[in-house]
Amino acid sequence: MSYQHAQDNWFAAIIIGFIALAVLVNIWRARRGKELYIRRIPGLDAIDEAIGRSTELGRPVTMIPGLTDFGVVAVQALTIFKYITKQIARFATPMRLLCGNPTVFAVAQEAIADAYNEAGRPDLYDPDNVRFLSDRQFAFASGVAGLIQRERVAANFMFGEFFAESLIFAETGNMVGAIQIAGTISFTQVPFFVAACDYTIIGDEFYATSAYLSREPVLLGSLVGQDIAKLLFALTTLGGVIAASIAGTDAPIIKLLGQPGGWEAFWNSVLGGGGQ
Amino acid sequence: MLSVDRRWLYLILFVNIVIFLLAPLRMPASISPPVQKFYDEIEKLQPGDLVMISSNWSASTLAENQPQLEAVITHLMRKQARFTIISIEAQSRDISYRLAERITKEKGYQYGEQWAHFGFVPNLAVAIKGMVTDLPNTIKQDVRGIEVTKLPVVQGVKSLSDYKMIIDVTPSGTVPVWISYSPKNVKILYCPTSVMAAEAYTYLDSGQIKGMITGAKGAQEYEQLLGIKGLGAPFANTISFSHLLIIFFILLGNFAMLMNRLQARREA
Amino acid sequence: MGMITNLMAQQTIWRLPEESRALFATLIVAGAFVLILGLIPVLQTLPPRGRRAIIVTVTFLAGLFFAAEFFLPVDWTAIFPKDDPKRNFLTPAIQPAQNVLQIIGALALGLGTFGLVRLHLRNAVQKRPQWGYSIVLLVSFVVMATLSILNTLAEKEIVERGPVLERAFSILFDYTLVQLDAAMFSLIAFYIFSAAYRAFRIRSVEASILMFTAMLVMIGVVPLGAQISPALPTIANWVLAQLNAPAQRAIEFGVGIGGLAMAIRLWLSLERGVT
Amino acid sequence: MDWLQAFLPLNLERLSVWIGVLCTLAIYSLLYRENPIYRFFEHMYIGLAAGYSLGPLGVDILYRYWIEPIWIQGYWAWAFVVPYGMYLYFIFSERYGWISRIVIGTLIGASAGLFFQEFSSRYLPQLNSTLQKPLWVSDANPDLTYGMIINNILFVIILLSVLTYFTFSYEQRGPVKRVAIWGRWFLMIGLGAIFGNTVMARMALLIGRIYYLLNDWLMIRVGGG
Repeated sequence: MSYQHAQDNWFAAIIIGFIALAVLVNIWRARRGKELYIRRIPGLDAIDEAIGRSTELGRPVTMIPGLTDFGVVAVQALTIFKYITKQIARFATPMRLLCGNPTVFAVAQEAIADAYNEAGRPDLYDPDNVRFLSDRQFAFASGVAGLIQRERVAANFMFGEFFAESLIFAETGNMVGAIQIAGTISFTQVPFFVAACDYTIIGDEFYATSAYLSREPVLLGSLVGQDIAKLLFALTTLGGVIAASIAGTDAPIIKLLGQPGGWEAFWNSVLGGGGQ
Repeated sequence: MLSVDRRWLYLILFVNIVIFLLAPLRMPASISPPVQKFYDEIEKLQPGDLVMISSNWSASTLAENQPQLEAVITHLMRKQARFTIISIEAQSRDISYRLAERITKEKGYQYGEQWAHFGFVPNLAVAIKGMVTDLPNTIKQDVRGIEVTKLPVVQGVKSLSDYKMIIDVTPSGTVPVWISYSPKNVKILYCPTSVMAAEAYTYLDSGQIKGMITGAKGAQEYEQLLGIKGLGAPFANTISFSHLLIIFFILLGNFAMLMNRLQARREA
Repeated sequence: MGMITNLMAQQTIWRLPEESRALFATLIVAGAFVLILGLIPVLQTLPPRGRRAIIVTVTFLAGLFFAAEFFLPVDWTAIFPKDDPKRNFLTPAIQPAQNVLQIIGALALGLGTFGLVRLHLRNAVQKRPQWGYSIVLLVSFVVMATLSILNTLAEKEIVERGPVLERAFSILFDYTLVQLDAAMFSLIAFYIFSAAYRAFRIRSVEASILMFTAMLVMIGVVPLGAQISPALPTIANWVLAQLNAPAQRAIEFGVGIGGLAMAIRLWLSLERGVT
Repeated sequence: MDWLQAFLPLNLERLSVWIGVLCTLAIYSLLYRENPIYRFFEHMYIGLAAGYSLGPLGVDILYRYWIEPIWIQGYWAWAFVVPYGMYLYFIFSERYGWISRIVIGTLIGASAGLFFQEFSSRYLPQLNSTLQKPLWVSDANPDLTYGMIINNILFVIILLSVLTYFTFSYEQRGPVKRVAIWGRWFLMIGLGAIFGNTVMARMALLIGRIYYLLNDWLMIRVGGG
């Protein structure tokens, strides 16, 4: 049950094309100056409060982009951290960005240097504050836990993809009384963040975060497109279950909607086996 | 009670586990259908039938996989079946080899004659494909450095399809690999950890897996079927009681919170 | 794949001659270094806009390759009957492209390790507070790196695996590193207890729902639950399969769509993110 | 004192147990508080892990994908990959730093391009399996029971309400808001279930460790047997 190519079921290309269109059209509209709305995400309003407390106490802020390989998720995490770092730079609050993947580390160096530049404080950038600890899951966890306790961090931001180590970070942060905001796409780790952090950003709120923080038209427009895509998924689900109730779960139309190989099955049934 | 130092909680949990590990307490378990199926499949084996055990766990998941492996080997020896073990990395090789050596010695099972350990293969999919076409050349030598062709236990065995059964004892996603690449005539039995079990029910339904022992709980049931005293029962009991402890403390915390609230209301 | 490698093997232009191949290879690699690194002064003359254009183009092309390979039709047998209907003309290049990414990953590991070692070297040299621990880190790094690299080379039969190497590697890896992994992993059991104790309170509707489901499942999945009532495991499994699964799937959908939108923005350099 | 003789680390096997126990106890000491012993082991741990990675993830990859193809098989075109990747190393330079972004751009572009396949493989089969949930009994699906129907209806309701909660670009009001709140409650059920289910696996880990301490180190038989 996996796709090697779009041809395994052209439905994949159609739905991706549709989502891409929805996203791009709305980005275009937003760029042309259409006012766009974004609903409140409470956890994100707390970021400033957390930074403020760190500044007051003079204790560092930690940022952890998870243990993921470099990819879309890691880039989004770093985009969020870049925004936070820009805020931090204004108050000269100390920060530590702790990486568990060397490629993420390399990109993080660039992003953080950029953030200080854009905030007009390149003097505050210290490459040693962006650290690669280990790509070994629990060696990384032990390093983070040790650092959080030793430096008694006042704010801890965790954004990205997390695995079992999530609770080690969150509980250690809780122990030293840090304000903790976590955002993850890993559903299985959300309950632990909910239990141990002050605020948790769940699921694709993670992808909405940068739009929420920066209010950049491109990102807000993209969000509208994403909502349209979700509507499409919801309608497909509704239409699909009704079709499955009438025609049976093995009906070709059901196979067409997402199953690899479903395209041919569908056209064969429609064209009586004459289709390609 | 509300602001109890968490270190007390840690100590209580630790002591709780030590006590229930040492206590000679054996609660009866109800046998679940996948475990019964597992047992029945092994019961069908004839003396001398050949079984491949894939053992891929190491220190972390000891509490779930060790009782499984012990119970399975005990049962195989009781049926006088021959078996070979294979791993995908060095630690699980060492741990399974040591364990099998200990259990077989107790029952007088001969290494090389009735069982052997093939060491570890770095790439499971490639290794299975190789074993299907030419087993001796894929494995080459066993864990003791003896050439496979000189091992009486697999004398004349050319391919994995000469085996009767594959038993996968694992904390990771190796079973789909065995299902995809092993010969269709060889039955697959599965011993996953509790987290991995949920994903395996589809294979069980479709018959791609003939039976399943889930975590320490499943091992406890299996030990009961075999009528032996293994580690499954104490481990499963200890898990039960640590869950009970956590629930007790959650209730306690809520009780304390309600008491505080009542008091605050009275004072107001 | 076999056909492609055969084809590549025939095209001698892509392969160095067998005779004194090592010498040619060394020369070519040296040349490549000179060429690629020599490009830097040229690149440096570019104005900021030109630099940005290069980055945007490279990003787009890298994305285009993988996207095109996925979207282009694979079945060309109508036009070229001898073609393999499971791949298009870009498919054979996927594995090499993945290897390139792997190589860059390995180089990034070098960069990360360099950063780590540099930080602790500075700590040690400047005798910053706690510099003793930095020495511990550096010593264990150097010893383990040596053993690990030797071990890797021994696997490739480039160096001999002596008993000393085997013993030392096994002590540091199997007896120490793996044990540390297991210890750190099991720490979560303590943390899960304290987190549950602290967080599971009847404070709000949401917190109460969270608490009750967690307790129900906790008791339902252990043997004790079945002893209390045979219905408990059934209910726990029903909650996991029927109530948890759709919520999880809805989140997955959102995450997938969010990721897709992000991928499109990154590919087309539409957002000023990290680059 | 046979027991003591067997207990002490007098041979390699016992020594290995003692090292393992020492590591375990040092890590557990973090539960009390951060302390010099933990700190020592933490730094050793990171050093060992960093050193270890260089073998399989550094040398092995470079050898397999770069050295072997060029020097042994003679595919000279690979020669350019490492110098190009080395652009990454300019990251710490203020003047040439931007050069590293070319490589980063390659990586970002590649991960974006790869996402199309990931999206299709990971999410579309899930979408499809959601559709195979008929909402009423009919001749088309003869094997269906009423229990399954109820489960299916629940499944669709939960899925749609949680999906509603995760929309951002408009103000959630009236019935939509109510559905979204329900969605959040369903979400909490899912999260609670995952929490409860994970506890077992984590307890098993700890039990494994304590068994190691009792059985392998102190040589006490577990289970009273």
